[in-house]
Amino acid sequence: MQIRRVILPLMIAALCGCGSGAKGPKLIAIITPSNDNPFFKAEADTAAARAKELGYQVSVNSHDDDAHKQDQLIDVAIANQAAAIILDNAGADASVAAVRKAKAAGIPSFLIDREINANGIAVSQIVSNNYQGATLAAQEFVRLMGEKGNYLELTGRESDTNAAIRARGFHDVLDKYDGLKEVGRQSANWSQTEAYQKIETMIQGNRNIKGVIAANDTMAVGAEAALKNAGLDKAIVVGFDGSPDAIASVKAGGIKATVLQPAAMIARMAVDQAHKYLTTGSTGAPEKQSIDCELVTPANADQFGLFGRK
Amino acid sequence: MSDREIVLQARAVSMQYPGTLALDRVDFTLRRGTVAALIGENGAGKSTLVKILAGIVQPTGGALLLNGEEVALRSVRDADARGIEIIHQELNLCPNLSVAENIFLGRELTVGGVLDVKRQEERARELLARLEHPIDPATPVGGLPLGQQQIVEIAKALARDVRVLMMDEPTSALSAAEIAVLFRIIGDLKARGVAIVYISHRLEELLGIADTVSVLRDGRMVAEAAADTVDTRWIVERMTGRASGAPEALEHRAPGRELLRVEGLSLKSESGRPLLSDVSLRLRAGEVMGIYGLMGAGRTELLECLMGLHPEMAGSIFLDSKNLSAMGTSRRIAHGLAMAPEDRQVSGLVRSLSVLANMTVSSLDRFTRGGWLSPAAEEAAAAKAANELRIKAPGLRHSIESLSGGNQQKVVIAKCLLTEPRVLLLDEPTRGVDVGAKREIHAIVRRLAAAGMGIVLATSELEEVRATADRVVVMSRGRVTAEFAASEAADDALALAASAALEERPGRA
Amino acid sequence: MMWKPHAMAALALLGGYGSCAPWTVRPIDSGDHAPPTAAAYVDSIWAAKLVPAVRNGAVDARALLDAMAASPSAARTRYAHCESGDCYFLVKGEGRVLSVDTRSRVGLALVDVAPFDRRPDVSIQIGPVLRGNSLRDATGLVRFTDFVNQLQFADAGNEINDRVLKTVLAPVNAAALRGREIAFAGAVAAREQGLPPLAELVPVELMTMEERR
Amino acid sequence: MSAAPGGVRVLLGSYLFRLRALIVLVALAVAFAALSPAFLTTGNLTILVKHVAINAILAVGMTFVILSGGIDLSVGSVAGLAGIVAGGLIHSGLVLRSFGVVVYLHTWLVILVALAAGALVGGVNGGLIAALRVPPFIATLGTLYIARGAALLISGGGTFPNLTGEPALGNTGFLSLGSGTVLGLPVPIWLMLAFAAAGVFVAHRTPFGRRVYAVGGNERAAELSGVRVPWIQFAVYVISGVCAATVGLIIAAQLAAAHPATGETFELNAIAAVVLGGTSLMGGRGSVGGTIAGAFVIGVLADGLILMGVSEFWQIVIKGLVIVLAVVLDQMQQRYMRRAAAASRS
Repeated sequence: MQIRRVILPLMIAALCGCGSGAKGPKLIAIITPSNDNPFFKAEADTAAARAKELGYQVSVNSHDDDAHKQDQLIDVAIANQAAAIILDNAGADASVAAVRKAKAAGIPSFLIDREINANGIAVSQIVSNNYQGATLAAQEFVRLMGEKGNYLELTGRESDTNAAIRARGFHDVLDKYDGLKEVGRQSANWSQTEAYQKIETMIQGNRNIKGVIAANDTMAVGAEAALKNAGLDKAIVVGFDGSPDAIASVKAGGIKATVLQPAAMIARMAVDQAHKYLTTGSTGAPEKQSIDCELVTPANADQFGLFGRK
Repeated sequence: MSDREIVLQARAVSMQYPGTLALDRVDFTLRRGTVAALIGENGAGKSTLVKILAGIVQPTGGALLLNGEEVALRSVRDADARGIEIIHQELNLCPNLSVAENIFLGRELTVGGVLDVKRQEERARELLARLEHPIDPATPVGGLPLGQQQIVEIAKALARDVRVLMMDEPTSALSAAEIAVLFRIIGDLKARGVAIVYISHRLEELLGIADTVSVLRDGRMVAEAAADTVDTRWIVERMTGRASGAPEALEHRAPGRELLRVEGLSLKSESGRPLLSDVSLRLRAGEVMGIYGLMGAGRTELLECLMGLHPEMAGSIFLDSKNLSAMGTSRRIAHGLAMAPEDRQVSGLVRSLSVLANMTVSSLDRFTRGGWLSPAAEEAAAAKAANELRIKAPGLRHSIESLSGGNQQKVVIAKCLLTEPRVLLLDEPTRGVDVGAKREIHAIVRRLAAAGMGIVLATSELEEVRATADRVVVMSRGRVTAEFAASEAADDALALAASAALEERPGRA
Repeated sequence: MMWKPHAMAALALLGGYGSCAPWTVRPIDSGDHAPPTAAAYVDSIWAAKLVPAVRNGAVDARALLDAMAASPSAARTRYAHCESGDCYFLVKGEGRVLSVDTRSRVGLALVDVAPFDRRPDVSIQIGPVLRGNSLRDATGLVRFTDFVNQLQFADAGNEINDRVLKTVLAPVNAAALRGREIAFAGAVAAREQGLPPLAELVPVELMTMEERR
Repeated sequence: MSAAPGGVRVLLGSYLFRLRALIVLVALAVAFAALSPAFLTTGNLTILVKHVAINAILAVGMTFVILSGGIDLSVGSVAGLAGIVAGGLIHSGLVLRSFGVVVYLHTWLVILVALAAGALVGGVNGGLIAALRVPPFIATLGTLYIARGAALLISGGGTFPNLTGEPALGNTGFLSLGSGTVLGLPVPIWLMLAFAAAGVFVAHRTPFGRRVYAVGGNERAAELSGVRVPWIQFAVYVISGVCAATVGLIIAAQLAAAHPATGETFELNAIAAVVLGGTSLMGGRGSVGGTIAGAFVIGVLADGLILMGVSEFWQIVIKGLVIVLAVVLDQMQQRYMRRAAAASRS
């Protein structure tokens, strides 16, 4: 009985309400994985600021790496008649359908940071080259380790594409050095606390650890703290992302290196390309664009700010 | 008596609930060192009045005077601070805490902010000794028998500096011996100037202890008198508003064929204590078998075994010579057994459901047509049952909680009857039920037996046995100690059999 | 696993039932939609396109070094190939190997290009580990946008580096290069990171002058 | 039997309380319609209902569990697992290595197997709770992890992409479960309507439904009344498992890909919808209709706030406030009903 009472008014409303969306400035919908992670926050903030600068209305939402929630956010963007979608997506395969849906609704998508496993659906895919970044981090790690010794690896959440890519990048480099021995490998789900605990546990079985390579800075910071508490001050920790606290740690001699993903630049590029596409009908760039990461070491750490060169 | 100083007084107190006037300008006076009995049928307003006096609810009209001064009791703590205590009908104890912890709950004895466990236990031991129940203060309350829990509840009230004590049916869970102790305590408290409000359905008991009697009916105070000037008949007439008739004489019929046979039933508690030992019974069609026994005699356990709630029991149960012993409860019901349990709230009713749903929950299959419930069939059957049992309800679709205790009990019986049982098991069917409803329930029992049903009625009230049973089986400590035809059962013989083997017991019940 | 004829026949029979059975049975790995491997891809471009592109597009090392000495940014503008922000030079030349550094598994040959001043001008990666994707990215032949994702793109780069190790560096006795004169061609990242100015070149061609003759 | 005048007021009062989710819903809808012109468009409303469908179907199953006095924390994981099972069967088939073959099931069989997986996890929940007396919170917390782990194991942490299927394998058509339409309405909405209707009828018009209420209201009384309590408990978790699996299938079909992390925190949304709909967490009291209204409140709130461009952090706070408010109302209702009942008894 109650269902009927719920559905009916909605139906009626649906029939009457054939009005169209807002008439004011065009809307750019920005969708990123989370708002409480500094990387994605910087990405969203930069994109939003740039879009406003160009005279757009902006909506910012996060999908929490949940492809289903992302799907719903894209639905809402469609309903809102957004002019363009800037998306850091929730999975290379799981996001294809959602981006295709936006395209079918006539809304161009500009992917940032992560790519999808399909070409020709999004207008731009400005991809942070995680693989290249991982090889860069691994090469620096190899150098710092002197090409030999025991090390531990912390990987990201198993279900995350980037976790797999970074692990691949690390190992494509590390496995070429016979002197380097991986004595432990665990997922710490991108989390600082989990990284701290996993490292604490892993070094129980093996105190002879010379270094830890972590698939993101949050875990690197956790690992660094665990090693320090265990008296392994000299251990080498290398991270990934170039987050502000990791850079601070690099400067202070904690983490030895990280690779910075130029999130800010990518976000800005995407908005600029969206604007160009909306005004001229073309971005003037190939769909897939790979943006390389940069190595941050104590020597150059001063040159970097919030996910980009100062 | 009336010259003693007034401690607590209610003046024209009214209580308006949404839609109902529960109390209508009631005056009530309580004097120092006296016991005032508060009497009335369920729903007459006794509980509401007591709750107002104890600060649990606030009246919507009138005033309360404590020692001549007008007071507003906003909460139980408020009342507690003024020496007003209440012992509820339903026990208010934490089963996970020890006896001593329960007694001092909310006003713990401390040394520098830390619990003084030792002193609490000493004080608790003193109090329990005074109550003639030397229970170890360190035992968890949950492990105690109901009667002893009641004693703990009383000790809890005494641990406070009590000036006014309200007791709502304090004896319903107690054995005769325990009641005697309680009455001595009440005498002791009186002598120390404590004023007591006493609510009970057991009228003889009341007259033995009360100084004054106040009768409520339909939210109004209809009579007040000194206890020594009245008798039970006077009280019943005031309560019900009609002249009481003599109890119906039982008509005795020739019993029919054997319906239920129980052989060698034994049951042990989880700790290995025997709860039932080798119980054998036979019940014939059209017969009411009273099972009489004190608290802990094993009456409830026996009925639960019959319903299949204790699969671990030993022995056999036959209904119409079909062996039920291995069946679960639902199959036993399907074979013609039904039970109205002792505690309506805990085991008899689903409080969140309507009157109707409570009545039909045992017999839903009867009202199912092609997989769907038929509301019409359900309602017709329930209405018929309600009519037959004269259940007073605002509506079948209303919450079961809107019914009085007696009517709730009738709903439980109706639920059993809708399964069309051949044998009906009733455990204390009139506990906490007012006199009028009690009589009606007794009449229903007789009527059902007359229609050929076999009935087992377990009770701790002699009067109930007298009013209903064709045959009396007396139990004590899990054994059948005697069996009488109702006409042959003398009160003293029953009482003796019920307390048989009591003395063998280590400690107390 | 070998498929015996009768097993195939049984499968075919099952397939026949397929029309009424609610399932379809296929032998494992019958997937003909497997993506082309990186090896096959590199096979298709290595000799035919990539090596010629490097050779033909390469600037003479001496000319580039001089241009860089004059103005690094002008040299970049003139000679570099840039792909989404990263720039590479395609370089060829001749020189003398000053030293061979194999302390790291990324072995380097330090080369002095004529006129000889005994200072290294170019460092060439000689393995056994190669670093970076200079060769993949420098020509503009291998474009990210042609790949489904960065892993496949990376695979192409790794395969190209493997090809360098196998076809270019394996025939060369790297340890014995010291003091020899060599000819080289390859790709190097256009970054200003210390000496030598052209660091960590990945070669498509590396041979001693004797071999050349 | 005629109702006393007090009774009428009691009934009216309790109806107002019971319909509170609906009242809140209407208020929200009016507010959003006034604040955002895009809200009352056909497109937006269709999308909104489609979003609600996911949570509503989960919540229907959850309602039965909660009515029976339990809780099911595993639904989100079950949704993820069912999606992965279906995705794996369509994308990679059932690999029988020892026979050297891959078996591709037809679409309807894939759906059945995925639903069976949901029923299986529900059955494990029910078995633990009914037979082994594990508290529901603990039992389903355990299966929450187990089902999620199983999904990750099956998929190796990856995604099964491109679930279009191949005509030659007979496994096409799966996607229409998520993105197809019938008579202009998306399939998920039809599924929600079907589950809601079935839920309402089962809860109110079958002996089973009545017994669920009885078990949740007073397990002991239900047992003494001949209700097979363990079977009822078992059944409600199986129902919840099947509902969750259905949701997993819909999501996989919508995304055309199955991801093992699908459904994280879904259980909380479902519980919130049930509670908002006026079902007591103590069991025995509530309705499926109320739950649907509750799911709509959450959905309207979520989409409406996004549409209005409210900051995400505020969205979270507001959602929390609404849930707390719902429970406060629930407590008020209980107190009101008790008082009203006491009154009509006096």
